[in-house]
Amino acid sequence: MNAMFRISGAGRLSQAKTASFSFDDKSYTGIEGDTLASALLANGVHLVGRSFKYHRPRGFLSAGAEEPNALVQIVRDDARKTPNVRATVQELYDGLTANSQNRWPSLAFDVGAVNDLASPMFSAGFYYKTFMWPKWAWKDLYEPKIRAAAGLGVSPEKPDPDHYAARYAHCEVLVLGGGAAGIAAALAAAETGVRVILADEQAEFGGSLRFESGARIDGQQGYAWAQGAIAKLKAMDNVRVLSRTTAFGYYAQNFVGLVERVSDHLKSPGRDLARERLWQVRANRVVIATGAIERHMVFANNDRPGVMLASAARTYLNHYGVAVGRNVGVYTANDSAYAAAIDLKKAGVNIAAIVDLRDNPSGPVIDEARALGIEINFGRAVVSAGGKLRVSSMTVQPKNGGGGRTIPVDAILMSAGWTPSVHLFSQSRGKVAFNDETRRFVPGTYAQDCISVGACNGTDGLDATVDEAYAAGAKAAKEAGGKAGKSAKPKVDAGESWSRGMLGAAPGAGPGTTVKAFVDFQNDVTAKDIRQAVHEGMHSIEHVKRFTTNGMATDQGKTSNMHGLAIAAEELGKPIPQVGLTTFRAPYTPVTFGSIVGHARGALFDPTRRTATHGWAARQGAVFEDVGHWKRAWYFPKAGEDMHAAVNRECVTVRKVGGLFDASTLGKIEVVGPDAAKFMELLYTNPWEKLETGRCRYGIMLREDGFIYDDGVVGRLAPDRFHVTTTTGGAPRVMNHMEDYLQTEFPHLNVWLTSITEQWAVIAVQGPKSRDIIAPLVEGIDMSDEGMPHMSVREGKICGVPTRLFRMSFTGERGFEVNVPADYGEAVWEALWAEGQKHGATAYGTETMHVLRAEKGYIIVGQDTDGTVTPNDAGLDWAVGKKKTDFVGIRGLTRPDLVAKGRKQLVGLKTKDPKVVLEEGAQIVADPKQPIPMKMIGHVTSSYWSENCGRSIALALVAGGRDRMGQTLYVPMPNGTIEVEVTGMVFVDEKGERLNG
Amino acid sequence: MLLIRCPYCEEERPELEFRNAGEAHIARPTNIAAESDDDFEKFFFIRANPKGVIYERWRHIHGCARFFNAVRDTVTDKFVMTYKAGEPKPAKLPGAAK
Amino acid sequence: MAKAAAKTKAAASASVERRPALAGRTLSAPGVKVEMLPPAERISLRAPQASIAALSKALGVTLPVKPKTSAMNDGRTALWLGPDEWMIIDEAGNDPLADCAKVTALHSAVGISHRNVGISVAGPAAAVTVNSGCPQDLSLEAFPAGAASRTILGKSEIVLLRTAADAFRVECWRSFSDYVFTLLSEAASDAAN
Amino acid sequence: MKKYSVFAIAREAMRGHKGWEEQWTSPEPKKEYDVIIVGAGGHGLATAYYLASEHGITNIAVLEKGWLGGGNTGRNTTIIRSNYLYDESAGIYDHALKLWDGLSQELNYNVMYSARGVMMLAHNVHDVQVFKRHIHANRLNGIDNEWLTPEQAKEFCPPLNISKEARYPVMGAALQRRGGTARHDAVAWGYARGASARGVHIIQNCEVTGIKRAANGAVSGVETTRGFIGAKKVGVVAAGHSSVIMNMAGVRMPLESYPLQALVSEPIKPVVPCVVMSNTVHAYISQSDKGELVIGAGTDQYVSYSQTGGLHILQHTLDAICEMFPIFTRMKMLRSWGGIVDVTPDRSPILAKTPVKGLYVNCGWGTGGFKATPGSGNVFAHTIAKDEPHPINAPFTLERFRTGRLIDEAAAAAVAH
Repeated sequence: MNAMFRISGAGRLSQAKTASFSFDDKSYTGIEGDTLASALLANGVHLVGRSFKYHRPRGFLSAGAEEPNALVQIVRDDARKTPNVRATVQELYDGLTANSQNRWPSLAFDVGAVNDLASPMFSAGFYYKTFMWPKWAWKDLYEPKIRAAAGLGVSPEKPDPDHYAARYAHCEVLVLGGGAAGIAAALAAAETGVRVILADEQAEFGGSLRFESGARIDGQQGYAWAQGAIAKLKAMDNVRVLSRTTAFGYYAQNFVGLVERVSDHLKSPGRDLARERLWQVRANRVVIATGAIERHMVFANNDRPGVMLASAARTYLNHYGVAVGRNVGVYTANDSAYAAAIDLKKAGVNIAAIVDLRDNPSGPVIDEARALGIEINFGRAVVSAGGKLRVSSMTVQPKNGGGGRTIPVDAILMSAGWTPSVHLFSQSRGKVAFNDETRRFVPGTYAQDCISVGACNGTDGLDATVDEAYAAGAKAAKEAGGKAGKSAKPKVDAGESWSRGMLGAAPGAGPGTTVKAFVDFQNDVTAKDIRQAVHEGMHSIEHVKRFTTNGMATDQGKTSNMHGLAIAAEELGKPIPQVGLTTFRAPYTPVTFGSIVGHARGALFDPTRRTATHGWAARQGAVFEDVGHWKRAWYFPKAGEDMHAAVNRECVTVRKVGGLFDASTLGKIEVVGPDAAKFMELLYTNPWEKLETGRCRYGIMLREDGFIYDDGVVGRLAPDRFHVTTTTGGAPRVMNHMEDYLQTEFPHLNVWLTSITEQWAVIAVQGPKSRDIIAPLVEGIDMSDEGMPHMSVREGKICGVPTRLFRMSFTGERGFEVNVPADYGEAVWEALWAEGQKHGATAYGTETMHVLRAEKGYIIVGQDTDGTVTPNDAGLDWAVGKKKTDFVGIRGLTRPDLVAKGRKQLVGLKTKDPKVVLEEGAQIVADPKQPIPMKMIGHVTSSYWSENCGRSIALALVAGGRDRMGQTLYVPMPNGTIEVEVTGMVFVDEKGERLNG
Repeated sequence: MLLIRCPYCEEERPELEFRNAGEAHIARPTNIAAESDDDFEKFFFIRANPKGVIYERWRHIHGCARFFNAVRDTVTDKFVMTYKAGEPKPAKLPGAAK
Repeated sequence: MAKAAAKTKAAASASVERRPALAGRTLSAPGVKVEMLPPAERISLRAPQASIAALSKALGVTLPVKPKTSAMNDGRTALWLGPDEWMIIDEAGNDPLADCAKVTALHSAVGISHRNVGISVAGPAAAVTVNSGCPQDLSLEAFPAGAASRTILGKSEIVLLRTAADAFRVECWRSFSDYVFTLLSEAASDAAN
Repeated sequence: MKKYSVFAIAREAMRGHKGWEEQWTSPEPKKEYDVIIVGAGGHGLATAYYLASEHGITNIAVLEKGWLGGGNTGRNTTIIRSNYLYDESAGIYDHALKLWDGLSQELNYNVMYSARGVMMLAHNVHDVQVFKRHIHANRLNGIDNEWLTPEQAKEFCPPLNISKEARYPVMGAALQRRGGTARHDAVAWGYARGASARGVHIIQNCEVTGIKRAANGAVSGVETTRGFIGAKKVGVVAAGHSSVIMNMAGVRMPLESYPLQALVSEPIKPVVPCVVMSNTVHAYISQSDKGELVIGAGTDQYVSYSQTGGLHILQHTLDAICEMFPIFTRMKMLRSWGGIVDVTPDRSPILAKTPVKGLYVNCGWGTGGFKATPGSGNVFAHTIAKDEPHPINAPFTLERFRTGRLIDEAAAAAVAH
């Protein structure tokens, strides 16, 4: 079916390839290669959206990324709903489903449009001045209403089934923008042999050559030349050509973020294809060739559907073969709209009149328009557009006032001139400069190794653009190390050129008027809103912007910023540069979260680290907990057991028989070299020089400020070799801390550090039967108490593989930690498990480990300490070498507040009712009767039900705690106060006899 | 993402391989235990935090793992130079004469 | 000096089986294949300049001193990781730790055979696959065959060795292997596009 | 000052909104003031406002190198809460929260304080312990903060992913119902209007280039790009640039300044009804009244005054957002920007007298200054007016870095074990 407004013979799409689609549940037919916008226009549909504040009906302003109005929701399926898609960018595919947004019940009849009638109340910043009474009403009444009214599209409701890819790339020359300038620059750079990446946001390269019917290069029509040049570039090994790719962010040192839309234009993308691909490109040189964007005219009701940019109408005609109306008016302040009128006229569309603000312009396009018989009105203005859901007329007056007439039209094409796209240049921290003569901001001072060419540099005319771009491309390549290539500069045979125009409100919408002449369409900002902001003291453009929200919509002010600035400047009576230009921030156009995130979703959000025995534990039904990146077995419930029951059983079994625990996640560092002991002396509070080979010691590491940073058991394997363990979460930062001191403060020491966390799987075997479980599997180690006393380490074999066998205990029982090379970890565990089963041993997880160590008063750094605790606070003064003259933290420890009385000290707590288990984090007071706010003297750091003790136990940090032994303190809880007694920290086997039991 | 020249790897590498380690040329006193409270505060807490040229430490933690020093402009984030740990603070910066 | 501590030579008898992480995992995509490499012997070697000659001799491979390079001889590769740091990978079943144990010159040799795993990424799209998460320039000019570097892949540290124009060996810590392999697999599927 | 009300709007609507007066004046600087405030951000303007409204000091100049409210006030994600652990922190942030409630009426300017609740997610056992510690401490300090199960958390914020299959499943949450957001620009503008109406001079585009001291060492005024301006009391409230300004008086600070980025999405209909924060997954999010998802990122790792940051920081933030809210991958980032935050070693602010007589400093708020704006201005005004701290800000001294009496909220959140 041929759509009504498709002009046969016009455009470049093959009419044979049709695609059906629906908009607001109505079916239409378009052509492959259409955008949703061109397809709707071909069907005569202009009304596509509602504005943000006033819910005014809106159509298409543009044919590109600058579109403020035509935002729709694209629905692929239930989980693939995408809000706020610009219909002017979305490519059509067969079966596309789109819906309009921000309207109820329907686009043509939107109840919210009552806001438009009441719009005098909704002036700029009105919400700052009201909704304050009564006080409660803001939260419960006004804000919910405002929130519901705001917002455009609707968030997806299901997790996104599509995936997103990412890639880093490097090149010598990155060319941003694939119009005539970008292509010329890429050709020049590519010929030198350097790596070139050329990117453009459109599906087809050519930029404005898509609509400039008059351009001819190298003997071909401009667009055809562009396609030939792109084919040539694509064939070169050193060139990568990226279409549908938007450079959205320009970061430090020529690092540019680009998003390639890979499959949004496809009917059935298939599972393998990413939806979008992020390119993070590091370029030696960047050529910015981003062109310019046409501005609209600011006059009353300039937002009516059918009122659009002249270049957009030209694109729809010359590229898509679509006429935007049958009887079209033109309103302009420069030459470029004439070309649109001429093209449309030649295509058989009636041009009702051209209204030109200028008094007496002349030039070939004007002559041509006149020759085609088009009515031209100089020195006149369109002061209002008629119609509501579609423009129906334009009212024309002499620009200085006087009688007007109304001309029926079904579309108005407008052009106030062109704004160079300096966004990426500005993002690169370049400073723009205002050209007083052409009244536009152009690149001024550069901050990075980049160059702007063509329209974005304020260069007018195709010939000058190609010259400049080609030279810039060659220069950039040369600076980046390219060899001189053979020059094949494209020759421009004919081109179009226009410049100038106007900024700010057109006649009829100037100072003193109250008409709705839109500056920012999406956010409903009118010329009078901007003037009001200035009246209210907003003298900086940033204030004006924030107060009116001008330029803050999804189009980011691409068409509105300059008008807004000019109106503010006029009102302030200042030159434009003194009012300032708001800074351009990334992204250039909105980019999906998915494209930024790339692969880092789901399982790839963060690495999940698993130990060698993870599979075994999982098969046993273990429940896991997250500790840093690690998954650790938390407890091993048997059938019918909850966590409490499982932990009780595990705790009792370990003390009665024995248990196996996976301690592989603890950090491990091998410290090797003749100065290893000296280094250990400096990094830990303890003395190390005299520790014998084969013996272990519990070490404490401080930060320079004197607070506990980490702890762990250290074994001396040889005079020059220590096996250091750290906490699980602390492993990376402890390594960094040690390297920092070694490399920068103690570089004279001959010692090296190697992380061996993952070299060794560690199986803790604890309990009275631990030796009996291990011994049968061990070769070459004397396992007797004399041969291998508590806190010793031996090297030998277990199950036929090498082991570093530690005798140590974090349970207070006789205990061992079996280190074996990680790939053997699971098999050795299984062998130990088999032995353990003979005795009735259990596997236990981190929860039981926590309970057993708390029963012995062993601390966990990060739980019982929190970065504000000294060794003395933790009752660990014994581990600080009193004779040492230096270690990290020695000075911090003696600061006034760290030696003051009344510091919080770690103590034990017993609830008066042994069945009550305190909550970790609960606060402690001395006087439970005091009013709130209460004086808190400490908090519970660890608290458990101890099945072994038959009661609850707890550790706590309490002010002056060690002087309060036996005192009764109180833990006020929401449902009553709990009485506790301050005790020592050891609840089981105070004498430590079980270590050899 | 910055591009940082590692003086050990002798080339520029992406910032993701590096970790900043704070102000440079603050040496730990050799007899730190004897420092006054004021001097310890200066050593451990007080920082130049300049708007302009900063002397700072980096570690090429996911590269050669070495700590080194850098001179950078904190307004533009541009590096003036980098040099190995232990080398003295440069008396004159490249381009400073201009 | 610095005696070898962990001798990982296989036991003569009754040794339990070795279960390498992700053993046998492979993924083929157009233009690239990602697969787990068999276990290898590895050490982390640290030494000052003065010890390089003696260690090179003992190891049978000349320790490279130029950044981002490696040297290979007889199934044994020495990767420059830092100015005093090398990783030695032996794929021939010989024990570099034992070789270093004989050297009296100042050094530190620590066994890391089980700490690391090796993943092969090979095919015309190999570099693009690695570049999905590695921010380094992997062109043949910047990163030729034989180049080696510790770097980043997504959120994991890796050591990257280019074994041929279209092949890489990616080394990572054992517990990161699932993450690294999965990321490379996802990237491989996109790399030919 | 003409009162704002719906009636005033109706009146103005009849005459094209031409009768509104300037919200603040733009006077030329005088030669001398009783007090100079350096920095016209929220904290500085609030200080001036309370000096005028509570202490009767109106001969004040607030000097701003750019435009008022253009620093971190206009660049933050507007989260308000007071559920801090330590008494000192809870004291100042809850003082602020009490002032937030009623600030619109006090200023006759709708600052849109919206007590929609701030929910902080716990993802592991350690988080649970830390959050419970906060909840109990808050309760005994009279500050609301309650524990939610994962299901309750989802009920409070329906799009939240509480699947057990998530990389870091939600184990619960701490909710402060009085927490929420406010409209950042309105806070600066409301205080500016209130201060200006009381005679305070707000002087924009006036950069302080030096601090002058008299022979006795006391402050005598400031050099600016618009000439010397005398004052015997100078309060420095120049977040991001505190070190630079204080250096002018010879005072070296325990501060470092880092870039902090934030971003918003395109506007959508209401979907996130509250503020959600996660320290473990590391991101925070709310939705503005305009419909934009407002998302905070972390700081870059190096000192910088560039007001820009790296793309990888935004990547990590959005990773985290999409982990918590997998439905948001198709949402689009509309705008991203950077601010400069000055950070103290213990992550708590400094609001204090300084070793220089007549010089006062309010700085070091790090990433969390916005929420404290009214409280900070209120007690800082007291400190300047009385030349001694208010009991609420008395602990936030400069000396604490010498004595070791830190207020280390970050350390209290501790580290994984």
